[in-house]
Amino acid sequence: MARFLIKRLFSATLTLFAVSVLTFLMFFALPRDPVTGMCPKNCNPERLERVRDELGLNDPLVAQYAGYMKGIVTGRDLGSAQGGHCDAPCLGWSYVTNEAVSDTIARVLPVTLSIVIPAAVLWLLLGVGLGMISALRRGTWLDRLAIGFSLTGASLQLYFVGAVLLIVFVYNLRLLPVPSYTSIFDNPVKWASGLVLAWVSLAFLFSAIYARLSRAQMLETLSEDFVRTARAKGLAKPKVYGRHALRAAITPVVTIAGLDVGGALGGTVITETTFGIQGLGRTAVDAVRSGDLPTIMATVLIAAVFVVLANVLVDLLYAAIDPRVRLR
Amino acid sequence: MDRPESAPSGQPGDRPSVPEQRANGDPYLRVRDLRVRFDTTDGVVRAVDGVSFAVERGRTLGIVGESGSGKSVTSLAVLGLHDARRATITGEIFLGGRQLVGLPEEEVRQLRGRDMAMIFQDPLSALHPYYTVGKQIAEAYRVHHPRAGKREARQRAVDMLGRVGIPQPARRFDQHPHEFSGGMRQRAMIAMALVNDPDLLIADEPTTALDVTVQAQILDLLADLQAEFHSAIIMITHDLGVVSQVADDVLVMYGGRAVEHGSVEQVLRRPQHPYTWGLLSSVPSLHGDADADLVPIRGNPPSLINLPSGCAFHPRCRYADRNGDRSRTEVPALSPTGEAGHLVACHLAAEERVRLYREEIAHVGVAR
Amino acid sequence: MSASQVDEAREAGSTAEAEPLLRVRGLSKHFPVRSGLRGRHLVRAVDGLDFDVRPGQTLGLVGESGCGKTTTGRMLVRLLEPTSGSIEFDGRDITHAGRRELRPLRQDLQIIFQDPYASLNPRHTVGRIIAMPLQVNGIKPPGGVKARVRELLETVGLNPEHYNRYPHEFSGGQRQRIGIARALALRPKLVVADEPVSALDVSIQAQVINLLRDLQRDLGLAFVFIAHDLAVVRHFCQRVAVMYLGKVVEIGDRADIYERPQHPYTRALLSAIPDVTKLGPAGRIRLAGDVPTPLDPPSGCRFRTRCWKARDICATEEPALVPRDGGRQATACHFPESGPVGAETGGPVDVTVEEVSK
Amino acid sequence: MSLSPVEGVALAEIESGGDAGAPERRDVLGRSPGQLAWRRLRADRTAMVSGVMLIVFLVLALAAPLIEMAYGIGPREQFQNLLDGFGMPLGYAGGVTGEHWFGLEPGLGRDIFIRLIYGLRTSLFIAFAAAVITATIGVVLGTLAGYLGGWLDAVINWITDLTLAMPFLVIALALTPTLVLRFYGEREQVSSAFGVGVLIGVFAIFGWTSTARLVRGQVIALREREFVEAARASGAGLGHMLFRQLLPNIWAPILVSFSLAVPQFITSEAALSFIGVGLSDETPSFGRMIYRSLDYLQTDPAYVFFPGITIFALVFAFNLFGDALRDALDPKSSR
Repeated sequence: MARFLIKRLFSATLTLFAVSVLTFLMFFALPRDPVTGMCPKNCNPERLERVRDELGLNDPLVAQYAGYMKGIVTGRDLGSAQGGHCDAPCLGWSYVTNEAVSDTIARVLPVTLSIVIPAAVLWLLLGVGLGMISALRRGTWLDRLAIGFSLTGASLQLYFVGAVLLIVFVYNLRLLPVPSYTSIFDNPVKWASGLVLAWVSLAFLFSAIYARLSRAQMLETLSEDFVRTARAKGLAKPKVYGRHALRAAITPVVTIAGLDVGGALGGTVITETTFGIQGLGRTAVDAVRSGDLPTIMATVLIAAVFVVLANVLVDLLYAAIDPRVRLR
Repeated sequence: MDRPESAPSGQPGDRPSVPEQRANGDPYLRVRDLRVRFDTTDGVVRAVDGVSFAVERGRTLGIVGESGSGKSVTSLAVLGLHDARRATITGEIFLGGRQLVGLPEEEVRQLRGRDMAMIFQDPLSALHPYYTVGKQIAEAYRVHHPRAGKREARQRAVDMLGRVGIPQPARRFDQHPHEFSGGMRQRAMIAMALVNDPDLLIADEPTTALDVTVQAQILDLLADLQAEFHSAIIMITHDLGVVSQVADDVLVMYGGRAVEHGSVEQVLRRPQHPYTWGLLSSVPSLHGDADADLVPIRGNPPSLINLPSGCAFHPRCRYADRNGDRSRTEVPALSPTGEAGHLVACHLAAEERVRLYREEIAHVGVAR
Repeated sequence: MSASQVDEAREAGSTAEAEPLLRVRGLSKHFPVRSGLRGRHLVRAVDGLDFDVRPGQTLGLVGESGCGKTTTGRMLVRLLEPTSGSIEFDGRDITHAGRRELRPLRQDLQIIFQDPYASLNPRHTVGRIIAMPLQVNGIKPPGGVKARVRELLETVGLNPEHYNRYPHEFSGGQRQRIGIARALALRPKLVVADEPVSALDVSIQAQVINLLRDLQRDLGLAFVFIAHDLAVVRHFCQRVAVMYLGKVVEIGDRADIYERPQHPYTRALLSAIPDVTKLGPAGRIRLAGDVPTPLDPPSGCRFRTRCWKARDICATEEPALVPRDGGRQATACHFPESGPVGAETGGPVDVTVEEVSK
Repeated sequence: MSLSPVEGVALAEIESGGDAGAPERRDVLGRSPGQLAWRRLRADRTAMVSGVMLIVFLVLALAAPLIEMAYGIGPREQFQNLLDGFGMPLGYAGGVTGEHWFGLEPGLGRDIFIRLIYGLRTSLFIAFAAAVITATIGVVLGTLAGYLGGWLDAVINWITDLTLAMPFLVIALALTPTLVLRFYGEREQVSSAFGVGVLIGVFAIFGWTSTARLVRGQVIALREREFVEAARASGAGLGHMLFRQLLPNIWAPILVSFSLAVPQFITSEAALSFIGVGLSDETPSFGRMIYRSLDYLQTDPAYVFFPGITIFALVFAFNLFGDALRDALDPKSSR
C-alpha cells in the first residue's frame, strides 16, 4: 500500500513535470509579447525593454522555468511592479489583471467547485439510478424511455441545452436570475439559484452517459454466477440487486466518475462560457485570449493536478471496493 | 405418454445405507412432465420436454447428459430460478408435497436455500468476489432465520465451514473467495448450501472444475454430509464415473428429454437405450484392453433450437433403421422395461434391446 | 541415474530402437512474480525435466493443475523460452533457437490446443486456417494448397467441401478436428497435444481419441500428449510421465504406470478416478487438501504434504528420479510402493489442510 | 440476444450444441462473421433509419455547391435589407420565408439554411478526417504497445496518461492562434483551409488515446489466444501475426469506436468554435453559429434553434448508428 502510493505519486509527479514543461514550451512559443499587452499605446521601446527585463523575459528559457518552479515550491521575490515577494505556492504575477495569479485562482476555483460538485452528485444519482432501473426493467417501456433519454442526452450540446434553459427559465418565465456566482457562505439561496441551471445542464448530459454505462454494467453483472447464487440462497430481489449486483456493477462506474470529476474540476469551459460564470475554465480561456502566460500556466497545471490526483484516487478507491485488487 | 407414477426404485438391497426410506417411500421431490420453453429470436426452444423423476431423502439421483441435454435447465426450474418473462414452465414440481409450478415468487423464494439448495460448477464465479466467504454463508443463514443475530449467524457459518473440512474456520470466515483454493471454495459453497439444513441439495457439475484428487474429496464429503443430514441429492454431471460412484438412481437426458431412467445398477449395468450404450462404450477406462479402439457415438450432440424429428437420437443411432420410419417420425415414450423402475424411451423392442446389449455392446467399452 | 539414463540404458540393450526424436534434459521454466513488499519471487513452474520421445512414440504428460504440463508443452514448441535445460529435436539443439533457425524444424514440430473455440481464428475460413502453416513457411505443396487442405480435411474426417466455411459453423468436436488438420498440414514428426479432448463432450472425446490413434498409426507420428485424465492417457500413450508441481515424479511404460505404479501420487491419482465399472464409492486412497501453490512449494519432496508415507527425510531431501528393478520405470520417491494399486503399505495419513495450503 | 441472470446458463447450454446437424443442409459456402454482422445490421430498424439519416446528411454536405445553385443564395451573401434598424431579421421566427427557409442571421443578414449546409460540410469533413487520423494513430500505438509490451508499452502508456492530463480545450485554444500566427502574419487573412487543418491537427494530438487504449486491451487479450499461438508455433513473423491474425479480429471494436468518434469530433469542433477558436467566421460552422447566436438569445431565439437542432440530429443519428453497429458486430453485448 505505502509502496504503491510512493510509486504512484512518483509517476504522478513525473507526469505533472512533463505537463508543466510542455505547457511552458508551448506558451513560450506564443508569439504575442506579454509586455505589449501591459502597456497598450504609450510605450516606448526602452520602457518595454525595461519591463521585459524586470519580468525576466530576457533570461534563458531554462532559468525562467526554474524560477517559476522554485516559486511554486518555496515562493520567490518578484519585481516591485509585480507586488514584491510572492509566497509559496507562487504562480507568478499576471500582467493583465495586475494581481498575483494565486489570488486569481483562489477567487475562481471555488466557482468551479461550486459548479462541478453539486452537478456531479446530481448526475451520478440520476445516471446510475436510471441505468439500474432500466437494466432491472429491461425490455419494458421504462427501459425504452431511459434509453431514449440517454441517447438524447448524449447527443445534445451543452451550450444548446444551456441556451434553451436560459431562454425558458430566465428570459421567458423569469423563474431564475441570470446565472452568477455568489459564495455559498454569503448566501446559500443565491448560490444555488445562480448555479442551478449550470448543474442541471451538466447533470443532464453526464447522466445520459452514466445511465448507458451503468445499465450495461448492471446487465453484465446480472448474468454473473454470483447473482444466481444469491437468488439460490433465497435472498429477496431487492437484496440480490442492491447488495450483490449493484456493488459489482458500480465499480467501473466509480472509476469513470472519478476521472470525469477530476477532468471537470480543471475547468468547465463550455458551461462557464454558456452561463457567463467566471470559473477556472473561463479564466483559462480569457488568459489564452490575452496572452496572460502565468495565468495560463497556472490553470493548465491545476487542471493536470486534478486529473492526475483523480487517477490516483480512483486506483485507491478500486482497491477499497474490490478486495482482489492488490496495490503494489 | 407413460409416466413413472411411482418413484423409480432401485433393486432391493441396492444401497443398504437408506433403509427406512424404502418403507415410507414418499419421495421428497417429485417432478412430473416438466417442460421448460424459451422463446428466442431463433424460435421456440424446448430445453426440457416432459421430464419426470423423483428423489427421496437420503438418496441421490444422478442426471447425466451432454451439453445441451437440458440437465441444468431442469435443475434451475426446480429452484424456480428461471426468469418468468423468458421461460415458460409447465408440469408439476412437488417439493415436500407442495406444488412449486405456479407458486408465487415470494413463496418459492422462502423455500430456496431453506428446503432446497444448490451448488454450482465453478465456485470462484459463484461466490461474490467482494464479500468474505463467511459473510456470504452467514447471509444465507439469516435470510431464513430472521431472528438470528449477527453473532449467531457467524457462529453457525463457522461451524459449517468446520463441518465441511475447512481448517481454522474462524480465521477463514473473514477471507475472501480469491484467498481460497479451488477445493476449499467448493467446500465453502457446500457449507453455504447446507447452512439451513435443506432437504434437497442440487449439485450442478460440482467437481468438473476441480482436480481429480480434490474431486474425490468433495464426493466423499457430499456422501458424508448426506448420511448426516439425510437430504435428497440431485447430482448433475456429464461424467458417468461420478454417477457410478454417488448415485442411487440415474436419469439419462438427451435433447431435453429423458431417454433412460432407473437404478444405477440398471442403467449402468443393464442399459437398454442405445445412447446410454454409446456413452458407456466411449468412456476411456482404467481397465480392459487399452489398445482397443473406443466406440464413439457418431455425429454431434443436437442443437435444442433444431432438434431432430422423432427420436432426437436417431441421426446418431446405429439401430435407427430397424424401425423403418418410426424413429424419424415418432417420439418414443419413456416406457417400463421388464424390470421394476427401469424406464427407456426407445422404439426397439425390449427383447431386441436386451439381445443387442448382450451381443454387441457388453464386450466393448466399460463392460469389457 | 536419471530417467534419461534409463532410456539410454534401454537403448543400449536393444539397438533396434531408434535415436530419440525429442530429447529433453533438465528443462526448467521459472516465472518471475511480484508479490507483496518482498519484491520478486520465482515460480518454478517446471523444474528440471528429463525425458525422451522416440519417432512414432506417444508420451503422456499427466498431472493436476499447476503441475507444469502445459508450460512444458509450450516450451517444446518454443512458445515459451526455457529458463534452463535443453531441448534437442532430431539431433539439433533448439532450446534457444530463433525464429529463423527454427523454421526448418517447424514443419516437424506442431501443437494441438485444448480449446476448440479459442484455437481457431474466427475471421478466417477453415481453408485459410489449415493452410496457415503452409503459407507462413512459404510451402507450396504439389497439387496446390487447396488440394492439400481438402486432403487434410478428409484425413481428419471432415467434408472437404467445407473449405470455405468459418469456425463458428462447426461444433466443438469438428473444430478440434480442424485444429488437428492444421497441425498436420506440414506433415510433422512430432505433435504436442495439449489437453486435446478435455473440452469436448464425452461422446465426442472418443471420436477424437480414435482419430488421433489412427493418425499416430497411419502417419507414424510421435506425440507428447498432455492431459489431466489418466484414463484418456491410457488409451493413447505408450509411455507416461506423471508430473507434480513442476517435476516428473514417475515415468514408465503404460503397463508399469497403470498396473505397478510406485509413486504414492500416481497411486492416489489412479485411485481417485471414478470408475464406471464399479458402483459405489471408489478407491481407498484419499489425498488431503489441494495441490500446494507452485509459488511456495514444500521443501524436499514436493508431494510430502499430501503423502501418507512422508517421514523426516522427505522434508529435507529431494528424492531423485531413479529407475527401479533395472527396468524402464523411474520413480522419485524415498519410499516407493510396489504391487498393484490398492496394496499400499501404511494407511492414508490425515495431513492437515492448513499445512498444505500454506 | 441479451440474457437474464439465469437464462445465461440455460441458453448457453442450448447454444453450445448449436450448428451440429445444420451444416449438412446449408450451402457449402460459409458465412463470414462480417457477413453475419451485416445481416444483423440490415435486420435492425434503428440502424437502417439512422443509416439513411446519415446518408442524407452526407449527401447534403457533399452536394452543398449544387444546393447553393438550386437555392440561389450563397453562404456569404448578406441581406441587410431584410433586417430592421437594430439588425434583427424582419418577420416571424427569425425571418423565415419561402426564400430564406431558416431565416437570417441577425446583424450580418446571411441566410441560415445555406450556412448550415456549408457548416455541415465543414463539420463532417473535419470530423471524418480527425477520426481517420486518430484511429490510425490509436491502432498503431495500441497494437505496438499491446503486442510488443515491455518498455514500449510503458512509454506509450505514459504518453497516453500525459495526453489525458492536459486540459484539451485550453491547450487547443492556445495552440490554434499560436500556429496561425506562426504561419501567417499578425494581420494577414488566414485561409479557411489552414484553419481546418489546424483544427484537425489539434484533434489528432488529443483524440487518439481512447482508440489506443481500446486496441491495446484487445491485442493483449488476443495475444494469448490459442489461434495466435498456433500461428506463432508455425513460425509466423510479426507481419503475419499483426495483419493476418490480430487486426482482422479487432476491426469490429475499431469500427464501433470510429463511428462513435465522428460525432465526438463534430461536437468538439462546435465546442471549440463556440469558445471562439477554431474556425474564423468566414468558414461556416455549427459552433460558430451557436457562439454568435448566444448574443441574441433574448431577441432572436430562432437563431439558436436551427443550428442547435441540426447538430443534435446529426450527432443523434451517429450515436444511434454506432450503437446499432456495436450490437450487430457483437450480438452478445448487453442491450
